[in-house]
Amino acid sequence: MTTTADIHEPTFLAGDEFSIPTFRLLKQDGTLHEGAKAPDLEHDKALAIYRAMVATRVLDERMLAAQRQGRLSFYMQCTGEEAAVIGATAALDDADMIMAQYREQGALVYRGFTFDEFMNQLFGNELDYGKGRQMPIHYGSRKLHYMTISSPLATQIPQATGYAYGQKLAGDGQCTTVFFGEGAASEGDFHAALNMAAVHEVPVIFFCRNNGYAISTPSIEQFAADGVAPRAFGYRMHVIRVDGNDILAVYAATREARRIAVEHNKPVLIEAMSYRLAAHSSSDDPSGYRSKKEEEAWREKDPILRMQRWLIDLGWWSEEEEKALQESLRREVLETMKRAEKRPPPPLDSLVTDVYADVTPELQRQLDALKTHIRQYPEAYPKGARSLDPDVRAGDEAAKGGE
Amino acid sequence: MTTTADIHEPTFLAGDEFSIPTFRLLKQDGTLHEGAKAPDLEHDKALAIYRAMVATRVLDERMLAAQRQGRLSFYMQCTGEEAAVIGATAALDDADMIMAQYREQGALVYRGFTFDEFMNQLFGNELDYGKGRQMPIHYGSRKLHYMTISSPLATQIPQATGYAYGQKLAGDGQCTTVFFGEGAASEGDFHAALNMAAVHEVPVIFFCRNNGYAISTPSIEQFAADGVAPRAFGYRMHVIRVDGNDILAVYAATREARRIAVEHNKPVLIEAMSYRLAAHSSSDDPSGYRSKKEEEAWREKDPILRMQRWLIDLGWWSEEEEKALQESLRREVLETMKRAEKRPPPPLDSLVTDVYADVTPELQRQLDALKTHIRQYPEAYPKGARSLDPDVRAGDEAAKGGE
Amino acid sequence: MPTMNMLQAINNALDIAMGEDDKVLCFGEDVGSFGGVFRATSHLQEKYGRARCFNTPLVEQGIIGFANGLAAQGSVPVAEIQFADYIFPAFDQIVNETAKFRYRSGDLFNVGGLTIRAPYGGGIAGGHYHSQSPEAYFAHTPGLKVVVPRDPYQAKGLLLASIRDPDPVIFFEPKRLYRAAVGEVPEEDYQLPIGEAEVTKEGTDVTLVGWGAQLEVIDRAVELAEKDGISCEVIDLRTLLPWDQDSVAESVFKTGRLVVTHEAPRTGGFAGEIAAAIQERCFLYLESPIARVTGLDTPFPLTLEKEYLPDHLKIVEAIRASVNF
Amino acid sequence: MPTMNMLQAINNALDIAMGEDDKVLCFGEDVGSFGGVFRATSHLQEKYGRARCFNTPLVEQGIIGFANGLAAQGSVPVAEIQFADYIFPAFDQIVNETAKFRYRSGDLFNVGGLTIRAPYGGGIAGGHYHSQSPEAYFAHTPGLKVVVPRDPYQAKGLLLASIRDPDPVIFFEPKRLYRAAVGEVPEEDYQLPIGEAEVTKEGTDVTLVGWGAQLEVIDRAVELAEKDGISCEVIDLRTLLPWDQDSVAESVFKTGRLVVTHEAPRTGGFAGEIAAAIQERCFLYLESPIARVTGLDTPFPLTLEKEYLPDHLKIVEAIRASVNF
Ligand SMILES: Cc1ncc(C[n+]2csc(CCOP(=O)(O)OP(=O)(O)O)c2C)c(N)n1
Ligand SMILES: Cc1ncc(C[n+]2csc(CCOP(=O)(O)OP(=O)(O)O)c2C)c(N)n1
Ligand SMILES: [Mg+2]
Ligand SMILES: [Mg+2]
Repeated sequence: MTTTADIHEPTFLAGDEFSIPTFRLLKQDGTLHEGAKAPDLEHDKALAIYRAMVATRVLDERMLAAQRQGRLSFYMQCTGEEAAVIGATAALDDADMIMAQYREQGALVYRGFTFDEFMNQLFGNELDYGKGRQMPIHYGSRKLHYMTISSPLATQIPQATGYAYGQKLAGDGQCTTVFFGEGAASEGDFHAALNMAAVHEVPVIFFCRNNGYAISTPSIEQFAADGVAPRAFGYRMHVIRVDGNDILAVYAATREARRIAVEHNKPVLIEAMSYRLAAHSSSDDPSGYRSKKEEEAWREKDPILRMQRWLIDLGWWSEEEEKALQESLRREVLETMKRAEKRPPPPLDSLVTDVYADVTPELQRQLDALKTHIRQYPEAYPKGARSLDPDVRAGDEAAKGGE
Repeated sequence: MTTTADIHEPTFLAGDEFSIPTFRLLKQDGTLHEGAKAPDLEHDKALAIYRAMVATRVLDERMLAAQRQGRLSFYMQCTGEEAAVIGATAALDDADMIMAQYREQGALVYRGFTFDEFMNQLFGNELDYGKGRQMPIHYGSRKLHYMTISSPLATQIPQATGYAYGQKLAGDGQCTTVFFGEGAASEGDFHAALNMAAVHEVPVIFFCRNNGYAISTPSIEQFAADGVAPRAFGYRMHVIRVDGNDILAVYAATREARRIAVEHNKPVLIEAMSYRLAAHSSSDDPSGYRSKKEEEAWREKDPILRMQRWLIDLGWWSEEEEKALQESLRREVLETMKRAEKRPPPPLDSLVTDVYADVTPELQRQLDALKTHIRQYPEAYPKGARSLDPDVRAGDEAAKGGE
Repeated sequence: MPTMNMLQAINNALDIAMGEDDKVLCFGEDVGSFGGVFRATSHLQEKYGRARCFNTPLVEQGIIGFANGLAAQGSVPVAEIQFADYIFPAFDQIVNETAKFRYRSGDLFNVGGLTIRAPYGGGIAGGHYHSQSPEAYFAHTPGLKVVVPRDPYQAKGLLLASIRDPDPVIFFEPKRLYRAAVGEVPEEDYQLPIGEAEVTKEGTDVTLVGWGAQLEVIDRAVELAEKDGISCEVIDLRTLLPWDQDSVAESVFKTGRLVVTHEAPRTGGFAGEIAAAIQERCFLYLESPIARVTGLDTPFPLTLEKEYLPDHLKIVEAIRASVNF
Repeated sequence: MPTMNMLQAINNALDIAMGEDDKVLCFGEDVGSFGGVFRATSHLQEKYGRARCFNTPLVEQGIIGFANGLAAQGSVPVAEIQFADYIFPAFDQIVNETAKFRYRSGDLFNVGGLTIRAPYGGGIAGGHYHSQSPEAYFAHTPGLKVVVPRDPYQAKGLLLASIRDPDPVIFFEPKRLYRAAVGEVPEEDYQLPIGEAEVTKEGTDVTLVGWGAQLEVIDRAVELAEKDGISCEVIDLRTLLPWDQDSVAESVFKTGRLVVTHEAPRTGGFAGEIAAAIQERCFLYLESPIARVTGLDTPFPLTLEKEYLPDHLKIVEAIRASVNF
């Protein structure tokens, strides 16, 4: 405890005494703020980031359209927050663990998750790593160090603290970055995670995407404070607030946060100020709770356009390249979607595997009874029945081999 | 959001930039700090506070001794924290709700809970308001606006936010004060409670007793920050840190906190710095985790002695009065204890009442079956059997009438 | 009589309760001006003001902690948990606090005014975090009441009764019926009894017991079974805690056979309790083992949801097996 | 063979596990230098350092969240919850996360290394917040394993098996046996099987099933029953999820009678599951209703604890009723 000063008047503080500034480098026109210095970001990396941002945007647009056409049951867009998510990811080591909330597909795109991999999850087909068990957008990749998404909010935050503690013990120089919304930060798990990370000196980056809303709830009804950042003081944790639409600032802040985390085994909180340009999800219609005018004002701050202007100014990018990229991405999305849609569902056995490392006797009994039942009514359970039909199975195997 | 300033360097803050001072008025020798002004505290009220502090101390000493003699199964002392608890209570309106953790019996003493009432709970006899269902020290009093204690930590904190919200709607000018330890403040419920109180502008005082330990865990392993107070900044809540062994400072701070809460419908956090002079509970032996030297250093800061000196200096108290008070309190404790010990346990029916407003059919069946069983083996269930015996019941009634 | 879907019936019940008693409050995530993600609280903020119908921060343990305190103070909170799958952060507040509040204080304090509403159950392609049926956890918790309506009429009458019940109630709303179930619902105030099952169809050969959306599934199964000449008695439990043992036992005395169904996993599900209690009370009357038609002992799946669910075909097979035992 | 009480056996198991595998960590409230409020983790910090055995802040949801993350990373956390009564703030992390981690990721990630230890059960004058038996909540949660030892020998062998089991295990320690149960425990490393019940006594007239501290109570009841000439078979379930149906069914095929006992409230307790499953499998063999001897459907009381508990007298009466049905 560093309590030294005494006072003899009952003076109350509320922390408004100082406000937390926002770190910004890039202006919307693509030039730097006065006095700002761009971080070291070489040509190839800058373009990899930019391409990932555009690819995420295109994927989101196409998949929302697919959802609207009834081809997909559900979708969630990263739209508006690509710089926050991808800028942060690019500042990490590729082997660092990422634990995301659900709106961070950009991180996967940046790390090389293919459109095929996305589509397999979105359509829950037999190639989905998650075996068709979770709703669309619950991606995961072991090889890309991206923890499978879980719908309950904030549960991943203390898990990140634990994961990073394990990394510290392993001494492999890796850290964990956990993404979450300003809404999720209200959960008790947030408090637990940050406090434990500070006490146990854990190399974890808490990356809060403050996009102004938790579904319909504006952040003004989420907390009375100036955002999430001041909470760091309660844990004695390093904190920075950053313009989440500013790719350079996000990248620079996260790189420095990672340095603090890994070199000093200290957790860091980053609050990225941004805006969810799209609906909360394909089930949501934001016109019920916010104005078009507000949305428009934020659309003017588009993070992709901002980076594009910077790249064009540098001579690293052109209108033609943009057009070509967009077209090829759109085509690729449509092609992979068609492939994935046609793939059969996971086999019936996947209903009971992975509950435990081995199927228990009771689960085996339940599966056997289910198979008997489905054999009796195959038309009623087309998905389950197909994997009981040896001809279909053989056909599937052949089809797989052919690709 | 009040984020206005921009920065162009990735500068991290951690809140150490400013530390939270401690509000103190009274020195250990009973004189005021230089520049300090005692709050208005008229003679009678000062003595009521002092008497409650001494009564709490005496009750605790005697009941711990009784526990050691095997007369009581369990006990917890307030020792060392009497000024924090009673100073705060005295600054409230008597009709304000108090939700305590478990170490705040001083608040009850101050409000007039009698030794008989304490003893009935401690011995879980038929007069215990809680009907002998909870462990010793789980007091409650509806007439004194003191919520019945619950063992799970921190659950009362969001409940206090809710209770106070109800008071605000009722518009009766009352508020709620919730006590909790610095350990309990690590629970998720703490975060929920403070955030909701700030957002919904609730007249609640969060009173944290930072006594340095949560059982064996020192506060340095509880949080990395400078105590609990800086967390208020994360919610934009008024906060003050106060010397918890300084009755005048606690009183003045809480009075002002109550004013802010009730006049402005704003929650306030108070962190009272103190020390748990006794063991955590009668089941605990602190020699396993802290030094006698540390304990001694805090014993020198005894809050009762400090107030006593102040009163004596004022001419409001004397050694003789002290002696007489101590003696009469000890006698009273012993007498009431003897009475309570002898009282019979609550009746068998109390096993199933109050689970619901009315006993359900299934509970009635279970009770009936139990009665049949106990009639078969009365010696095996002396407590249950006695209330099935009509003679005993009649005797009890007569005995009650005689008091 | 007007026609309402289940959401409208619930909204109507909340409106009546708030209109009649100033102490009734509705809150939860997105419950305020937006009216909840399913719109069960639509227009209540407009009508009764922000103080009585409002958004909370996103923290279920806080919502229920806050609601417990409010109820203890004498208010009548109706707290919404956005999906039953997200009730677990509040489990401590419910199981250790709500359920024990009155008992532990010897009735000095109680939270009887509290009602917790939560959409629950599967059939909407929601995967394991938008489909769970956690009723058995709460039905093992003395001090709580657990209520599940099967249609709009029941929803309104049971919700009004729950809000006014002197004990805390967890009110699970079968979300796949929210818009799918439509029926006549009186405009006026009415209550249906808590703790009483309802025999929705009389029969002689076998008793079927279920709650919520399973009643519809049972009805489809019964239609098939009756074509085979099997006479089915159907019981909607409506309240799971305290449950109406007498009604079920009486029916089984008559039919000698019992099939219980729920979506939750089999092991430890509430059908086990019913089977255990009924085999004890009706032992000499039972002509075949009590059958359970339930979800599998797995998390709730997505792609193979149809295969997982205890549908009418599985139920009719259980009926046949029971009758042909 | 050395003699140990249950705490010593548990401490010894943790010591062996940590000594053998660097990835094993022990943590929880007061678990560090103090060794836990019951001293189950005594000397582990001294021996293995603060990085592997440590105090956590006072936040159960954080402890299990942290443990889930650690286990996903490949460590082998043994997290202590100070009392099972305080496991509920972590319920969401356990039920929605621990239990579903492997399934939801298609086995990309798992938290199989996790073991959660918690003292549980009554008989220590602990009232309703130091006496609960919450096993049924977890036994209704696919993905978890739930293990309860009955004596020091079992505690050591089952805990070592739990720590090394590829699935997450909730390990409930009957705290009233911590010092009361003393027995021979081998010094060396050994494991007892998870998922297998043990017939601790053979008999022919009636089967008794229990777990944890109830085994001792059952033994006392059996002594009385055998004086009446009733031959009892006793089964310690040991693992509640997945539970060993075959062993219980086999016994009931032989005896035709079953009495199940636990301290938890009756309604929704795990005895219900056992009764439901066994009446289904052994229907034609049952000579009397399956009986449950359990706690009452109330919060755990204090002064009248003796009256509440399913003691040997209540069990022997149930045995007699079963045999004389
Ligand atoms: C524990 C829990 N409670 C509620 C929900 C339902 N829910 C899903 S997303 C969401 C809003 C999240 O807002 P925020 O954290 O700000 O993230 P954003 O959607 O803005 O990216 C809610 C309430 C949930 N998934 N989990
Ligand atoms: C939810 C919960 N977890 C754990 C416990 C066990 N426990 C009782 S008191 C205590 C320490 C509390 O410390 P603190 O809040 O600082 O209060 P103090 O005892 O110092 O007054 C613990 C861990 C509990 N009662 N409830
Ligand atoms: Mg948001
Ligand atoms: Mg403390």
